[in-house]
Amino acid sequence: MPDSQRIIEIEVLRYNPESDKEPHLEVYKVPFSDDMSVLQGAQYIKDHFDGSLTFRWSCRMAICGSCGMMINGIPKLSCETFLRDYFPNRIRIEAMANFPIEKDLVVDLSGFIEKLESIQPYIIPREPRSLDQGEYIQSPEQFNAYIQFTSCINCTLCYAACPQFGLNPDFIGPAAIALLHRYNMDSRDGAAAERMELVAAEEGVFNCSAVGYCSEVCPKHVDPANAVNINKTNAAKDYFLRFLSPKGGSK
Amino acid sequence: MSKRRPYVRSMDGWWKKNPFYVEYMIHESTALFVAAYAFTLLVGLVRLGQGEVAWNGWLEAMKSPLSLICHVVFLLAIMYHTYTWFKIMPITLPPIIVGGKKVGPEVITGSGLLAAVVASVFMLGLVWRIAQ
Amino acid sequence: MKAGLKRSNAPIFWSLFGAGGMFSALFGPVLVFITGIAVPLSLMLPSETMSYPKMLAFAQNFIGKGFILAVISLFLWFAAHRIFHSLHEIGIHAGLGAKLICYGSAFVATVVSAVVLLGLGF
Amino acid sequence: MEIFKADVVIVGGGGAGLRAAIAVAETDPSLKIALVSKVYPMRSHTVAAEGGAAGVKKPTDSYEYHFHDTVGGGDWLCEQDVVEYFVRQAPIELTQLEHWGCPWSRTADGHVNVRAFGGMKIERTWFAADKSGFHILHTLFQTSMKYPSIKRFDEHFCVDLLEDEGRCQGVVVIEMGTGEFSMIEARSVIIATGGAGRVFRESTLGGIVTGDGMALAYRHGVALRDMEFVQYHPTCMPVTGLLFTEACRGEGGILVNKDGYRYLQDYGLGPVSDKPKNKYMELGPRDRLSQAFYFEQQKGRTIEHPRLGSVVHLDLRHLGEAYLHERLPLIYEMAETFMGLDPAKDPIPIRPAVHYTMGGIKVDGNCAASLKGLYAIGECASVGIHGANRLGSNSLTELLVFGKVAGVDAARNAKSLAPGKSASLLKQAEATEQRLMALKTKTGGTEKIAVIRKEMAQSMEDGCGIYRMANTMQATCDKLSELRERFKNISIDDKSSVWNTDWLTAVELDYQLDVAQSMAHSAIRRKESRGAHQRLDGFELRDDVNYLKHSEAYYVAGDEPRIAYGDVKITTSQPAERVYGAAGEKADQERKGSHA
Ligand SMILES: Cc1cc2nc3c(=O)[nH]c(=O)nc-3n(C[C@H](O)[C@H](O)[C@H](O)COP(=O)(O)OP(=O)(O)OC[C@H]3O[C@@H](n4cnc5c(N)ncnc54)[C@H](O)[C@@H]3O)c2cc1C
Ligand code: SF4
Ligand code: F3S
Ligand code: FES
Repeated sequence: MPDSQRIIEIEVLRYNPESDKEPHLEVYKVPFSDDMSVLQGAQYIKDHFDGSLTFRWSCRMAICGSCGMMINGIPKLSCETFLRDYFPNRIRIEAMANFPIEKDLVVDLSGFIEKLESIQPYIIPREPRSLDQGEYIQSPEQFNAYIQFTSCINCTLCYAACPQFGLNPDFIGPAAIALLHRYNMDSRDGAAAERMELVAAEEGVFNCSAVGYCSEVCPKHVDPANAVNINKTNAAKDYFLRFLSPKGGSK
Repeated sequence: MSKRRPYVRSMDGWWKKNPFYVEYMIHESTALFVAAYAFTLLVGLVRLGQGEVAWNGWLEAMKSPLSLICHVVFLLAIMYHTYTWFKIMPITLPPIIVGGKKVGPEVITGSGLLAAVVASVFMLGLVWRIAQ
Repeated sequence: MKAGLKRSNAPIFWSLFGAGGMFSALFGPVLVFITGIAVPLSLMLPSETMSYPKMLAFAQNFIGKGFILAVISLFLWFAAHRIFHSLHEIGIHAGLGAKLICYGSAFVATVVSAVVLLGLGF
Repeated sequence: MEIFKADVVIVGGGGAGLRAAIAVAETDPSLKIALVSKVYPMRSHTVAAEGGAAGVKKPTDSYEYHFHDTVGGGDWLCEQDVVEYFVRQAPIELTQLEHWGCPWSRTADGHVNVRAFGGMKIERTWFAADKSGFHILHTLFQTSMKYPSIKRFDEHFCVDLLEDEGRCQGVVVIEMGTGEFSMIEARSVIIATGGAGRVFRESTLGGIVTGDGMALAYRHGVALRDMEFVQYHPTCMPVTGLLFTEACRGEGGILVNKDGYRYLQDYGLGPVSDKPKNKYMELGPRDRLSQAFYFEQQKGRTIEHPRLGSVVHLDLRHLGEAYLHERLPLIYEMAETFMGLDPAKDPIPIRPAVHYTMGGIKVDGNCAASLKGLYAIGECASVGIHGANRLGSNSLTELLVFGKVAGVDAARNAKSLAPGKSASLLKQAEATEQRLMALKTKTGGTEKIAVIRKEMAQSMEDGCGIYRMANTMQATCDKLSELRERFKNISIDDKSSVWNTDWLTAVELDYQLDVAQSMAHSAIRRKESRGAHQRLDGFELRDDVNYLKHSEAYYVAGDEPRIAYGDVKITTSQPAERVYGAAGEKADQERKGSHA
């Protein structure tokens, strides 16, 4: 049977804030070919069945981080998840868990963005350097200390995976802490102590109970769980140091 | 006036929704058994403080079938705790670099489990020697 | 950075949790085996392994005291922390009450153990 | 309608927009900056760039080399004074990015490393593994958070420019989350909305690359320059258009047709050698490789695939699995996940796809457009460095260099002017709101967005593809006029306010049709072959006498665009023949000989 005649059932969690009291499921029958992603499935529905179906997407190549959704209950990037892997079963897509649903598959990310802003995600130079002095020198060891934590695409799948974030939306959460850790570990940066205030705060790392699912679903192998948990140790050290040295760790 | 009405989904029963969470809850619940065992020891300690008769009573109670069954359950649960404790260990440690390469998670978990085995054998040996 | 951040006191509990978790992971199984299975059944170990004189001597020794206290107390601090969190996770927000019961019992157990161990003399 | 008052408003949160925002903030912290983007800035398509950014780095390299590579690569349609400035600023800007934390790949001694790139004589492409654009964008986005004067309007869709007293004074935006309109007043407006490649069918571009900003400026009377020059990247995934980076060929990948023959040797790129050699065969420039594909297809020597269409093979098998995993990990993964094949065992079916729009909003060397107070930067702009064909890795650097230029000048401009008359601006904004609300609420439309979009894309590919002919271009022009008519009868399913992407897609389509028209009409007027514009109907050669000129498309309401021509600024490099492979080497030697 030629590919194009295969039809998969896609069940979508729909929610229109202007007409629905709560989300409900709708099923669409979508013809698909082997190279069709779940995202393309959603696009097919939008183009052919219902133009009001709403979701975010752009790059289609797993790098812009916009197309995350729950696919059969698991947080995934829909552009790199393929319909062929679910056929002949029905596939269910829903908005990312743990976030408020704005409409259909679109969730409210404003909280996440505020968290990103709160961690001071930029180099606060240890030693200022002028442009004529050229680049900072970083040895391979210094480079390797932070590079893994730079690959986060802000897809927030880790937040959809983290029950502690679901239970406490104030938790800074895996990706933002991974980014914070990225800057702390960068030899060019000297502001780890400033960022400690946030790490050690009630919104900080101690919300994490090491569920570890965040790292499991991360499409870019950032291992945010590692960043969070390393910082528990750092925060504990800082906490006890306060009693030992007159100046203490941070405030 | 904005027509936004973000819908917040309930977290009720979240731990049932994904095998990963179910496993998490199971390994978290091993703490109950650790606590139960620690209380058993606490009772023993109190009995020890009350003198020889009381202590022998406790030793006797430890021989009851109920106690034995409980301890088999404790053993299994706490062994699972040991396994999962070291399984999670890699995410809690800063990267360990050996010979310019990052040590893999399996190696860390493996070393932890190995340490537990060594500790157990050491402890058994020690007690065995003391008992002789 | 956000204003009005409150420093979390979690490090105290978390450190006790971590120590207890590690301790119970390393020694938990073998201790259960010795005290709950091997000795009662005289399996591998003679039943007088835990006879009154032996245990008394152990509990009167500095190292022995320390070990007993560590096992009971750290195991319980570890368990208390996890159980408290699990209660929160399954949606039982008993709040202060749950906190008191969990950490309170670990605290009481620690005190009781310490008192008994002190009472046993050196 | 809500009104925000800013000093500078920037539309677009990609590499160009963010760099400009930082430049304004650093020039004068008291200026209020509004940064508008229809996606969160880190989703902008800059994120997808793989290869790297060009800037002289090695002691053996020089600004002159970079200049000549760029001007020659652009088939002499570059503004040479602008290119001169560009090559000098490039290393400074790339170093600045390093200071901001960009994790450029490094050499063992800790310095920034550079790699070779197509059409570049010497290694000068700064790269961050194979995710250069990603790292540049995230570094800029995160650094921008340092400046309190930058107020972001994330997920706000810009729908119009406001013009009063002959100068641009703000924009109208829709907050996507609520569907509500607001007006942002500013004395300088910078457009940084990226390319327009999505008017074609197969492209390497994200869904957001719809040419909005080009259409906005165009409708306000600003010329779109050199729009006929659209770059095809030769090695893309069929149907999706996803890119297999040039590095595949750099590492030794070869292109073969259905007979397993390395066909590039038939197109002036030979002779075949075992090892990859710069400017030979697979390492020839993008336009030439894409053109060779076209001829293979004409000759029936491509592989006909039932679903993928005509393809050739990118063969990496001889490199071996271990090497591929080491050097091209992303490509390996992409072939596996997206195509279900193993590049160590199977050749990869590929074909050219649209990749870059060389042309754009016409601006001068300060990035200022003809409408006072309006600036344009990045892929949506034509500042004049790419000419008729962009060299890979020049555009990421362009974002930085000209992002800064525009930011500094926009700040100066804002300070020099008094605020405009809000009332008159508001009236315009309200008119725009009414027009767009009418589009949404109107009933009885029968034309589907997806259908018009598909027909537009197909027709652009047919008429303005790799090779062009008068009759097919004419057909495309006619088709676009027809679609413009049909667009009036569009139907929008979604009538709601919150997150109405159905409606916004229609607005984008409206922009796309404008941009497509500017491309097709500029193309049909250019009766020569130059860079990415290649004709097969008697105009196969470059014609410097008549067409060493920039095309300029002007918007004519309700009609086809008017095309005019502007001069090309030539300083030191006189037009010469563009040759590669053995012929290129010979020409190089001759040039050296004549200089010696
Ligand atoms: C796959 C790929 C690989 C590439 N590799 C390289 C490379 O290796 N080297 C190189 O030099 N170049 C490369 N390029 C080209 C280069 O990446 C782009 O030219 C460049 O990133 C464009 O940046 P920009 O800031 O102009 O636009 P973009 O990054 O596309 O940003 C456009 C911004 O405008 C906003 N916007 C658009 N319309 C509206 C609207 N109506 N309202 C509000 N906001 C709007 C968007 O939200 C977005 O923030 C590559 C391109 C692609 C596609
Ligand atoms: S850490 Fe991973 S899962 Fe989380 S946002 Fe970043 S890329 Fe996504
Ligand atoms: S899932 Fe959540 S609880 Fe911690 S390890 Fe990851 S942040
Ligand atoms: S569409 Fe960009 S990550 Fe999926």
